Amino acid sequence: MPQVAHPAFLVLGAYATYLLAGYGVDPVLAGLLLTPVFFVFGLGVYQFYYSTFEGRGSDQGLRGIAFFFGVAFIVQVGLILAFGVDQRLVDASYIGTSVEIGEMRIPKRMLVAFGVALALTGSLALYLSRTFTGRAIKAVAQDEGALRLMGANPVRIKRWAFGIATATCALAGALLIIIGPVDPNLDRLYIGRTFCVVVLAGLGSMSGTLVAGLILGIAESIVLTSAGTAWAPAVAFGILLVVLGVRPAGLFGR
Amino acid sequence: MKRFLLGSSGVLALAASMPLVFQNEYFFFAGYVVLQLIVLATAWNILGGYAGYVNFGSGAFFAVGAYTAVALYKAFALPLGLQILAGAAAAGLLGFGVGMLTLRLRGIFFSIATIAVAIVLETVVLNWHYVGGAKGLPTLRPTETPFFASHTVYLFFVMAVIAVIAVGAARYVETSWIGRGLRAIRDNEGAAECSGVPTLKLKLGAATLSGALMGAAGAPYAQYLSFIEPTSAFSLNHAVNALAMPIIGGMGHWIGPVIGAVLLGTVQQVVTVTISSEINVLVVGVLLVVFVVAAPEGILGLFRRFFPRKK
Amino acid sequence: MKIRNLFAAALAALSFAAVAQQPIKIGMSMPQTGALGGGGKAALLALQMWVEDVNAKGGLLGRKLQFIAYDDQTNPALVPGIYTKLLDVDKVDLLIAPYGTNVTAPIMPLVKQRDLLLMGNFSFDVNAQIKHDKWFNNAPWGAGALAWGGPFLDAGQKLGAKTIAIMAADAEFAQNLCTGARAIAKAKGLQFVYDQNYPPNSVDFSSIIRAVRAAKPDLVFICSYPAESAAIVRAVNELGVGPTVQMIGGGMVGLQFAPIMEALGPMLNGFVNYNSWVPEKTMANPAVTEFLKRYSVRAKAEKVDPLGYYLPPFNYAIGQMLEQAVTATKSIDSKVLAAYLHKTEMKTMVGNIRFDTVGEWSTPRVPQAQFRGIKGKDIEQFREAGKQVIIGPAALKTGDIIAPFDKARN
Amino acid sequence: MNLILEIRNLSKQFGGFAALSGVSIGVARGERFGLIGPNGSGKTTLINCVSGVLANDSGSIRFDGREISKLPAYQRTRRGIARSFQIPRPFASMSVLENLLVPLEYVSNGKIEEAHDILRQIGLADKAATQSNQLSQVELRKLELARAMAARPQLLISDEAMAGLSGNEVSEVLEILFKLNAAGITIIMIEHIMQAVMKFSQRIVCLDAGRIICEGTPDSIVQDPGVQRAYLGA
Repeated sequence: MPQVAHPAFLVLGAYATYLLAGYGVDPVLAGLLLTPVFFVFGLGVYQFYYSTFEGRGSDQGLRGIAFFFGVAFIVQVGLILAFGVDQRLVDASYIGTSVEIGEMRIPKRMLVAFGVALALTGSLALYLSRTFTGRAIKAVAQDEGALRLMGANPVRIKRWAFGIATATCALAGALLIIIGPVDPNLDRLYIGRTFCVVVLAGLGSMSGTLVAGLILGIAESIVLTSAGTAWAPAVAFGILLVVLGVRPAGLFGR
Repeated sequence: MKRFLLGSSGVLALAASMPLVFQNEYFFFAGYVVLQLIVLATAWNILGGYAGYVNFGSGAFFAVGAYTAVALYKAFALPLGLQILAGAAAAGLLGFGVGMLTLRLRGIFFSIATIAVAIVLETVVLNWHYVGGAKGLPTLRPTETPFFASHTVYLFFVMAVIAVIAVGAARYVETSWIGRGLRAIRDNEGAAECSGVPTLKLKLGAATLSGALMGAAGAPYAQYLSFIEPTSAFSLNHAVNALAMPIIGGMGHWIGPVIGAVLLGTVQQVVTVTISSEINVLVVGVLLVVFVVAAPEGILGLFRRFFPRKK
Repeated sequence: MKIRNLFAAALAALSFAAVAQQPIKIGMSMPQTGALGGGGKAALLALQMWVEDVNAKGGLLGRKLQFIAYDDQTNPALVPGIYTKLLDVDKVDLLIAPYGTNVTAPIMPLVKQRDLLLMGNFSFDVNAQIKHDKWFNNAPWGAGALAWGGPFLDAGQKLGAKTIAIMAADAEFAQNLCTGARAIAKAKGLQFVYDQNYPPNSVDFSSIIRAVRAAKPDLVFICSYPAESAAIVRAVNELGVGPTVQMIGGGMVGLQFAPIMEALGPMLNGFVNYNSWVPEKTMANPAVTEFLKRYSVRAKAEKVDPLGYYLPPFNYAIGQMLEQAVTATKSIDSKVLAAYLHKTEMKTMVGNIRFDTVGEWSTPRVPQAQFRGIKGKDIEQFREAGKQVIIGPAALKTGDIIAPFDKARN
Repeated sequence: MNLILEIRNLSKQFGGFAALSGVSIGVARGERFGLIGPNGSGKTTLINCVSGVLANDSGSIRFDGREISKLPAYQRTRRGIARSFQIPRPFASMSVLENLLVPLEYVSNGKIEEAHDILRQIGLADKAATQSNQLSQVELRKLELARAMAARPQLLISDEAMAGLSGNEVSEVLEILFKLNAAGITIIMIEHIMQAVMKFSQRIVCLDAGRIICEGTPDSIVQDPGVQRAYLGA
């Protein structure tokens, strides 16, 4: 499915967290509280997408992409209209302080974000491999027909998957705003990072995603600290282009 | 063909006579943008509408045209005509490269790759200090423009010429043997290849032409704004406009992108003046989604539905 | 026949009256959102106050002032369009530049081409190359970076600094300032141990601060825009820059804005940064004090920068200069006004100003001040003297620098 | 024997999976040739290699006496190899007639009358103006064949053109293929419907796991124990 609006939902999640944090809610808690809302929102978006494109079977390639592109764009401009182009940030006890280990100082916000992200990825991986629905989600990507034979409705599975993916955006958005300030134009960078990680990992591989994320993160910070700070934005997209060109199946794909 | 030639020379004559009617510079300032959008939308449609490869990186082609022109102007003080040709050539080359991507990438992966190309190039320009890098570069317009009331009017006319060329090229592609081949590629690339369509050649050709036209649209940009800066040259808005206008106008026919661009471009200009520039971008996004959902064949499709042609 | 004559005369009289009553239109774009939006809104309020003040006195040359300001979102690409529209659609008589260097640079070619007067607004060196003779900047730093970076580096030299790290935003203002600072540092024989541009709108500075720390510099000179300045101060607090650093700061835009000062609070302690006006005894004067009192009442109501030290007095000064020039020449013609501005000393509440050939202050005045003793996040504490101690230039100095940086933090 | 298609030692791997290993086949001019084998045995891979949709890893493919294994698919089509697809791939935005105009324009430079002729032969004449995504399953199969015909092939590869059709429809399509063969076109038929392929083919090759397990006349193939094992999984 051509979901290019995902990074926009991520930024939306960050802003929603910002709103809740304004009432004194802890950002991580806010992210968790938002997941059901985003889940339902995701279900709705998919339902709409399904009934207008997939269901009708009308030329979904081009128009499907255009649809999600448009949605991403509306989210972005909507955020600009609602919040302005200024950067927003949240406050919490673990933001702005750090843990000292000898010469090294590690900001606590990074530790929190790292921990939550790890837990989220882990539970998603468990969910996908251990539950029936989880396995069905993995199967639907490969063979819709077979799934139908197993007695599962591919549309419902996809809708569910879309809901979960969108719900993840809420929590990920919360992490995003914990790590640093966000502005509405951020999603463009994250389109690159998201797809870079996914493509690097090979579609559908959870463990690959983790490794690919690490690779990208390390590559970006090497570029930031070494010679060409100004080249950092190109790292994700550069890797993406190279991988797409050389090994479209991803480093860990078959 | 005759009718088209007649029509396009009419359009050019009209553009040339505009200064007699309109005294206000701002009209040309705004009109230029609409013409530029026609070129972008038409160019996008050649690859996106006909061949079905959705390019999200229109901004990159536009900016490559613009920056090629600026660099050559700064280095050799090339006249605008040559700048446009060079900009078109450079962006055409980029188009060829992007066309090579279609060898391996289809659908969403191709689209994402075009975004990647745009961002990588933007970073290159950000670090290219000769043309101002991230801070941008002010460019002085020539103080005198023979035959034209002002430089803005001159640029308006130049863009009108580019627009006519772009639409002419798109029309040729569409109505000639190339058009049917591209449509076959869009519908089913494998079947097209097995029906004797040299898909790679056609895709490369379409991508190159599309890129070159976008580059031509971008080449006068620095002179138009008397300033160039990467963020706006590579702006996502170019990509959204280039994609939204053909979809809203109708992708199947060369007039579709023109309708879309004129309509949306005018609305945008009016909204920018009267309300705000944010709303005007929002208008494009919303219309894009509405049309994709409710009228997949665009305005042309609606028109045909209500006034079916008699056979 | 007679009737027609009468009619024509009436029409002429009418139109004459119309001209006489037509307001003088003053147009500008101002960043009200985006990187410079915070400062822009404060500056805009000061200009609006000036327009109201003048209109309350009956206007200029018997005509009321009409003020037209658009938001340019700190986006340079929007600015040429806005000024073209101001000139061709709104038909304004006088132009003021938007606050900021990157949004001013794009309109310099336009005003030069149309040969119009443009009152500059806290931009830096934008006229250095174009050399438009109708440009007059209200900013106190003069041409080049000598007055700006000088006091910082002088103080550093006195502390015995040998090495310097430079980090700069990849944007017009920061690059110009940095180039100047580099030249001064080189002349002083400082060794560059880190020198990097970072991409505009960066949000995470941890990697960069780590790299700076690893380079063990004596001085850290930073040229940054507001959001980045705040992020850098935060990153420095989290990660530390190491014990070698004597002074850090220099050219950080944003640390003069009340909302950012409020948000950072004690994290600011020890930073040395440029300013335009701080409430120290060497700078205070009754006119500014009176203006700031009026301003802060309005600012609170409109939820903009409540202190208003940095931009508002100087924006009001733009108005005062226009007022003086228009009243003296009885004209709103660009040529006449520019000639007057060049040859006359302008009397404003931020001091008397003479302009040099490129339209900058011929006698610059940039205080470098060190944040000290800031406790908690109460904005009112910044109104006291002694919170931003001026360490240079000598004429304005109100205290000696505390170094190294780690010591100044406590 | 005059061979129109000569495949030697053809191999194709997908990652570590050998889809074809050392397949050699010769097809005579004018022959009706059957290709059978269980699912995943490599039939479709084989014809994808022949038609140029896939590139083979090693081995040679000679068509009409010339090596074609390095040529792109469209050039093979221009030399006279046409195929239909297992799952019909119409040019959905075009009418049935326009579908035929693509190969007519790009391969044979034929006139529009030729397209009408083909449609008449194949029994789609009344659907010429219909948009091709409005067609029924059997009409889509016919369109696949018609479009292949418009390339004026010497060799026609029919990839499961009858899957999912009713008995009557199967005979209808078979009849068309017989007619084409009578007009001098060599035909390779890939089919799961045994009656059809047995009735149609003069000679049959059976693939299993990327290798030829037997070759012969329809009668001998049915008797072959290897074929029986492959199909019955015993």
